[in-house]
Amino acid sequence: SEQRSASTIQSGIIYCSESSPSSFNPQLDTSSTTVDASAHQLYDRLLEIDPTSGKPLPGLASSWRVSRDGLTYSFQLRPNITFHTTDYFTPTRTLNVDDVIFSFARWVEPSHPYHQVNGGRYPYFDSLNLRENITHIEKVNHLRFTIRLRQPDASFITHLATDFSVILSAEYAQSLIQRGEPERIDHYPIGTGPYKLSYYRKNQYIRYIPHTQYWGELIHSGPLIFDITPQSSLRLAKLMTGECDSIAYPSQAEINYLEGRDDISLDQATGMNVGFWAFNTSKAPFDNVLVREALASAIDKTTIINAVYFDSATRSRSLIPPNSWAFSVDTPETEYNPVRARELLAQAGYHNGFSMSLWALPVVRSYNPDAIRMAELIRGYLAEVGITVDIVTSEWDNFRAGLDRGEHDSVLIGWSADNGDPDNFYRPLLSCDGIQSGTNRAMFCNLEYDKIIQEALLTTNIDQRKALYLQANLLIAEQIPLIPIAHANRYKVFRKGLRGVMINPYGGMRFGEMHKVPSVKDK
Amino acid sequence: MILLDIRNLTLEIESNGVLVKALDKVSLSICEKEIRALVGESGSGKSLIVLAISGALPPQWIITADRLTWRGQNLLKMNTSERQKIMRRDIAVIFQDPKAALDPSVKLGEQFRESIPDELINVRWWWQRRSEKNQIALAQLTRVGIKDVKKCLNSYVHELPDDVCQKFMIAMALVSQPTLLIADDPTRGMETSTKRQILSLCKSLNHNSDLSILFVSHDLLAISSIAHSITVLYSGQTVEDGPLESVRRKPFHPYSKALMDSAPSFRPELHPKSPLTALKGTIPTLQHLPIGCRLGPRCPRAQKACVNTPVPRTIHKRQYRCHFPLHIEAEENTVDNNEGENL
Amino acid sequence: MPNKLYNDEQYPTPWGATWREFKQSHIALSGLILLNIFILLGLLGPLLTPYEPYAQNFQSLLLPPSWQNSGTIMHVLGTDSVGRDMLSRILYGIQVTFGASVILVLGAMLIGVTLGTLAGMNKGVRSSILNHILDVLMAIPTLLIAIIIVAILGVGLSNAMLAIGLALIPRFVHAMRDVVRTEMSKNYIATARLDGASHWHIFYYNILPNLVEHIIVQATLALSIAILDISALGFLNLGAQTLLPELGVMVREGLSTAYIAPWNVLFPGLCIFLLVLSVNVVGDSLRSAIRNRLTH
Amino acid sequence: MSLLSIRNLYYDNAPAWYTLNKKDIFYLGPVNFDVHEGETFSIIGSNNSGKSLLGKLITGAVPKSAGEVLINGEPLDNTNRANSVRMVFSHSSQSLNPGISVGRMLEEPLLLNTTLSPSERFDKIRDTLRLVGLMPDHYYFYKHMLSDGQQQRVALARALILDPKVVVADEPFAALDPSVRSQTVNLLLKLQAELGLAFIFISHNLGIVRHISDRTLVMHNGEVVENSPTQTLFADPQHEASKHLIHAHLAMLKV
Amino acid sequence: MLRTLGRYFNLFFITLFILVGLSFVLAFFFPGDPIFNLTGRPLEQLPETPYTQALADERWLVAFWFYIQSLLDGSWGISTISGLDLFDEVSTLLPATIELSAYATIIALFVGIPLGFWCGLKHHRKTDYTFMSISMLMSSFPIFWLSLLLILIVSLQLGWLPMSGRLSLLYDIPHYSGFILLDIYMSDHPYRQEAFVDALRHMILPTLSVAFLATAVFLRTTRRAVVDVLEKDYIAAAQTRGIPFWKIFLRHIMRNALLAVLPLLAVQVSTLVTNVMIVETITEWPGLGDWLIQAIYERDYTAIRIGMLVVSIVVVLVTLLIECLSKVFDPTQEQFS
Ligand SMILES: Nc1ncnc2c1ncn2[C@@H]1O[C@H](COP(=O)(O)OP(=O)(O)OP(=O)(O)O)[C@@H](O)[C@H]1O
Ligand SMILES: Nc1ncnc2c1ncn2[C@@H]1O[C@H](COP(=O)(O)OP(=O)(O)OP(=O)(O)O)[C@@H](O)[C@H]1O
Ligand SMILES: [Mg+2]
Ligand SMILES: [Mg+2]
Repeated sequence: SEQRSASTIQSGIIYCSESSPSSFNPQLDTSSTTVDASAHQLYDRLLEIDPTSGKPLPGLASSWRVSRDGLTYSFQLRPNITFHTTDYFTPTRTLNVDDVIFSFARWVEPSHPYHQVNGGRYPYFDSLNLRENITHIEKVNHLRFTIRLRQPDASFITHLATDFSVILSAEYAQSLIQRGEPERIDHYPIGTGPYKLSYYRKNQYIRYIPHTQYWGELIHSGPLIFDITPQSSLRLAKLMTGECDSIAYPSQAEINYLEGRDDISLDQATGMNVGFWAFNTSKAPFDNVLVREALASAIDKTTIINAVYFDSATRSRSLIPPNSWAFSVDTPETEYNPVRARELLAQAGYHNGFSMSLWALPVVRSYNPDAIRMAELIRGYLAEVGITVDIVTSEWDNFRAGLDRGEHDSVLIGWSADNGDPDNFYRPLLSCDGIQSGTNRAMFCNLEYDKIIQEALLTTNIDQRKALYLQANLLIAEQIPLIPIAHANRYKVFRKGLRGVMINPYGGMRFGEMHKVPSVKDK
Repeated sequence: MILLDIRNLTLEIESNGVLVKALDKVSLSICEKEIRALVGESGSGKSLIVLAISGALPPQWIITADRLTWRGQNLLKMNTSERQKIMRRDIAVIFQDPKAALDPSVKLGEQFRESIPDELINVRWWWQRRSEKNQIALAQLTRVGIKDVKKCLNSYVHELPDDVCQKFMIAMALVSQPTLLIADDPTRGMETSTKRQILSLCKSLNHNSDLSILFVSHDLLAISSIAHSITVLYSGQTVEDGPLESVRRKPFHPYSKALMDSAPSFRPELHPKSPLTALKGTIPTLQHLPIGCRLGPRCPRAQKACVNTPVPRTIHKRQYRCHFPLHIEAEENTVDNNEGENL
Repeated sequence: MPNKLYNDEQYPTPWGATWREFKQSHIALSGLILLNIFILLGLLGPLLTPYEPYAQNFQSLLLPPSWQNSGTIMHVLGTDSVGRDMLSRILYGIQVTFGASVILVLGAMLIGVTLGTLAGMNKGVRSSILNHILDVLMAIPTLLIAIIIVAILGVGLSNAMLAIGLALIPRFVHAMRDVVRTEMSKNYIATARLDGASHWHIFYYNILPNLVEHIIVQATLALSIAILDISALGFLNLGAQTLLPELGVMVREGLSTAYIAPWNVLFPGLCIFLLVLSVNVVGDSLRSAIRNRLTH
Repeated sequence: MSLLSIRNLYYDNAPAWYTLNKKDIFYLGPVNFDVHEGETFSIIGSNNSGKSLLGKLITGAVPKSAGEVLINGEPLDNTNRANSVRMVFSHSSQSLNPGISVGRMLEEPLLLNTTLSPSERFDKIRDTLRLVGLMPDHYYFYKHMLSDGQQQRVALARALILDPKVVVADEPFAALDPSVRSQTVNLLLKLQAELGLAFIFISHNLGIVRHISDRTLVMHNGEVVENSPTQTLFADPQHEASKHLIHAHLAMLKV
Repeated sequence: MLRTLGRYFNLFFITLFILVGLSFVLAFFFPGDPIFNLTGRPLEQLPETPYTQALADERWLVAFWFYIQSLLDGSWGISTISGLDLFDEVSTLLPATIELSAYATIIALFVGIPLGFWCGLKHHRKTDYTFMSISMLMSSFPIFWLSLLLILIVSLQLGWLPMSGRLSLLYDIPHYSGFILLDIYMSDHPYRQEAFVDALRHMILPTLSVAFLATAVFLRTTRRAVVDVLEKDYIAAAQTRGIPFWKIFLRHIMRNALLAVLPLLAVQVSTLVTNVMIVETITEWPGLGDWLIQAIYERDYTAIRIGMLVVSIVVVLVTLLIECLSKVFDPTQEQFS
């Protein structure tokens, strides 16, 4: 029995994540923390994306069909899919169309009783303006339904497969309404995913236990634990001592170090992300293109990338990484040229420079492992052209609130793609709608730009779309609302005993496929 | 028979990196049934002698002696337990500052019981011991004249006035029925009547129970009323030693003379308010001991020879250490007295 | 002639006696020398540093100390993750950490000694209430006070200093109150009072000379606490902020590269350790010197 | 006319109703006596009879509960106290401040009670040091450099420096050994003869009391039980308590 | 003695009152709406109770009265960030902190004090000097650096011990008392034994870091006290009475030295708690310290208010307890100063 007990307890997986999720519903929050903690663990989507080819695969929907005009999508659900049974909810029925309709209606219909629950903001959908495009969702029978769009959207299917389009339980929502506690829906989640929530202590850990009636394949039988460890160095240390099986966001500086260890595996791929320096174009003097260009030519991106990413990133020319189909090498870049920077500043009327605030992301994100260090480097460069920089960094929630209020002069932040579509970069980051949804940190609103990216959505012709995105790139290079810096590689770092780890360039962690083989060394 | 015999006891203390002789060849002996007084100025080393005898000196001090024996047994060569045995049964010590010599955190009764040797109580069972010991304590304390004995036994040191503590210490010292009592200034600050009571107690114990006493004091009056013999100490050196009466009448050493003269009670002929005889100056500090005879710089009879330490000389059971003693018309005393006085 | 006894001898003042005792111990002297070195470095640090503490050298990131294979003599103690010279930062760090500690201890001392003296010199209800409140305050951990102050005023070195100062004041008060109280019961104070001396005069003329040593001993104790606390708050990100080269902050910053570049954690920490050690040694030796002086 | 008169002096330390910490209660008084110029007035009595307390009451170190202390017929208060009645405390290890030099110690009463210039003060201090048999050099000495006898002299110098009329000395010789004690006694006698000082002398040493004092007061349990010329007292004590003390003293002498 | 106890009892309540008052007042000093800082919710979302009524009407004295009541019945408000009930939070976290401090203190007491006695008895010998130097070095360590070094060496380099947490998260031990060893013992978890060993292994590093410094301090204070006692006349006097040394040691030396050490230990409580809080953040020990520091990072003012109140009450309680004990046991200190 010794043997048995040891192996069962050791088969639990501990993942060291970087911070506490704000809720367990990815509809509400695009931050990777929330997504990692919920999207693939607790929930399923109608469709999934093949991580290698980027093509949609069946999920909860076993099949689907698009009408010829590209306006009607019909789906067939898998039968007998069970929801989680937990201490706080026992489902009486399996998944049906009501659940899907509820999950969509929550963010589509502003009058829905759940729409305002827990904030009423659905950043992913809001930034894409998807709500406007869906006219209605129609139940055909309890496993079949159709969605009608207002105008064709080439990326719609991919949106349904993103981490955010999760399917919640309508029955649970109903019972919560009856108990008068609708806000619990996002904190005590019920889904159909491979794991169900067992316990969550903010800032400490999340414990999931396997959903034994999971419809898919469930290899792993032990608990899954998210050990919330904000300090990157501590996560690394825990990985080395074996207290974590896998960690989130290894600091880039540590990657080299990890490569030398034989008990740790390291997988890497270019990430679908971009780290950038955005200027608040709604504020003087950053509303002046000359100033922005001066700032762009004042910094040496190469050095910065070396210092912050340690060769584990690709220098970026535009918003999208080279592994996207929309990438084009023709995009021009501003060169490092401090002399020109001074001239430009002089032209703009700032002979003696000025002082500005530089907000540095306080947390580690895949696109920027150490924004503070980056900020310090930038401060060094800007000092040389006579600009005084005040680095601002505060706790993440405050930080974001400040950004939302537009208090920053400039900010070091970035974006991780939620799906493979280039629109997922261009629209949230720089469109006028993005200002509202809090993803456009440059506060950039350019009608021409919006027109270009809108046009790119209306066609499904790849070449046509690519040309349009190049046009957008040129516009960005000219206006410089932000300076794209790097596309960081995505790493999966895990102890050798962990199997089934896959890098999903588009989204969060998936533990459903992982399992653990206790190695000799671990014992 | 000689109980305690000290010959040439020297004690070296390290002071600011140099060794100084706090006691320099001190000799002293106490016979059975003898009450010996040890007098000397403050700082002359009386308490150090007491400590040396009782073995309570700090370990880093260097103690050497030709002889330091108790009934012929060498105290310096003994190991701790043997010495402890002697201290427990034969020698009792009263320290100078009674309050400091009592543990502040233990009730006096307990401390008293603790110092009653087990041999003294003959009860069958151990649980009877406590009450037996209490009986003994009550009796002893009453004997030294403590009024509220029960309260005293139940108090802590800080709750009692000085004089009660002093009496308590005396009672505690006497309880082990010692052969020798060493009392360091037991009557300091006591009112005359109490002092007298204590002295007569000592005297009667000396008479009836053959208690020998080493009585260390400044109080010449008390000494003269009790002691048989006297040792005079000056700055770590014994200057004179002998039977009390004869020393008092005819001190050989100039210092002894000054000492005897300083007590107005001894000199009924002295007119009230007339000046008392006194030596000039003060006792040197340990760091500035003069070489040779340590009285030298203050001595009215000092001469060149005094830079050599005088050897002890014995006449009629009396010993002195002086190159130019008083009252001795010795032929070797070649120096004119007048010259000495002018110095 | 007899009164000339002392004239050829130089008798030390109470201070001199303390110093004489103090310098007998080699450990004490080495502690003092080390402390003096730190004081010198704190004062002259900026003149000695080979680089600006903020100067980033992008060509040499995370250089190991010079004695390691890949280190260079240009950066004796190596560089940190943005290429700042470790040695320069530590020299500045001494100035910041040590300087801030000294300033805050001086401030706390001034207030604490004043209050303590008042408490010690006044008997009765007033002082006993003051005493109890202060005793309770003393029991509240520094970190807690710092947290409250940070919550109210925000982070920053000066707020951390304020917090630690607040936590230190009761210590001074406590110590001074006890000393002053024993002093006040001495006969010579009664004599002075009979001469018509005012409270202030008694304090200044009679008590203060006996207090100075206690104050210094307390100050060394407080100084080591202050250094530890300032750096701890810096480390916890509740005190000095990232950009200030404060030693605790440097340890925190080094932490992110602790496994690749351990010297980034080791050296600032070692520096705090030595700083505290030297203060402790000096304080402790001073205490035993005073004690020995009194017994000799 | 008497120099110092004590009239119906009372003391009690019965605690107020609100103090929780009840101390032992001690009553003293009534005390009445007069001290004349050039006179030595001794106070004797058993332990805890209140001698030291009386001394403190006279000098004002402890506030009295009732009664009057008159100096030359005027009540003693803060304005005239320092110049007329001075106290030498008994326990010598606490009577000098270890932290300041002898000079500063002696300067303090001058600073507080006179308007002398610094150089005048210095002269005065030097003279007083000489008066008590010390050297001017002792100005720079600290307490720990002085022997017991010298310390006692400094304490005396401090008492004398303001040219007082009365000095209250509480067991000034208790810590001194015989030969130094003689020196100090001689000094006191000399000063009294030269300056016409009145001494109030508290002691257990009846030998000295008998030798130096003109009148003696016997205290018992806080009360004055006898007050008569010294010789009369020693020849024929009246009260039980005085008999007790004096007979004990004489008995020791007889042996 | 009863009087001393009574006085301390009173003192404790007065202190408690002051601290509660302070925590109430703090809500006004903290940024933001005082009502929000007190309850964790904006006024509109609060249920209608006399307390909220008083708050709404800004009758602060009345509100303070209700505030005390609410503290007493455990409705301490909710955390502004996590929305969790503060009473529940504190009652799960406090035991962890107490556990860590208690074990560290016990180690320090059982190592520091006997060693202190030993050094004191052997003072001015070689062993004494060695221990004194070592303890001087030990007591100069900044706690956070020490803790980091231990982790770097023991956990990372040598891999002997886990570096963080209280128990491997794989063990799902239900929460009864909050004291992990007790909880494991009480649970019917199938891997109870392994969990127990695991908990012990987790405990070693943080406990040692805290105990390291405390031991050094205890050693030094004890040694000092012993040396002081040894120099006292009454020890020499007892020796000359021929009492065997072990009796003197037990009855006189130990007693007086401990009495002298006890009040000094009271002063150490707050240092100990500070150290525990720092170690908690470094080793992720899920205690109040870690939580409070997290709260300050997140500006969770309700949590700070309650955390500060709880920690200071615990510390003051312990300090007063020790002081009271030392007053009760030390006859010379019977007066209330
Ligand atoms: N612990 C000590 N360290 C250094 N010197 C000491 C110590 N104890 C005593 N002495 C010195 O030894 C000398 C003799 O002191 P001792 O106490 O024996 O004098 P005493 O004759 O007993 O005086 P008293 O009559 O005042 O009691 C003094 O000069 C004193 O300074
Ligand atoms: N402020 C005070 N100063 C001195 N004694 C006080 C004071 N208040 C109360 N007393 C009490 O007065 C009583 C008499 O003490 P005092 O010192 O005067 O006696 P004494 O006659 O000098 O005794 P001794 O001969 O032992 O010196 C003591 O019980 C003491 O507690
Ligand atoms: Mg002595
Ligand atoms: Mg008295």
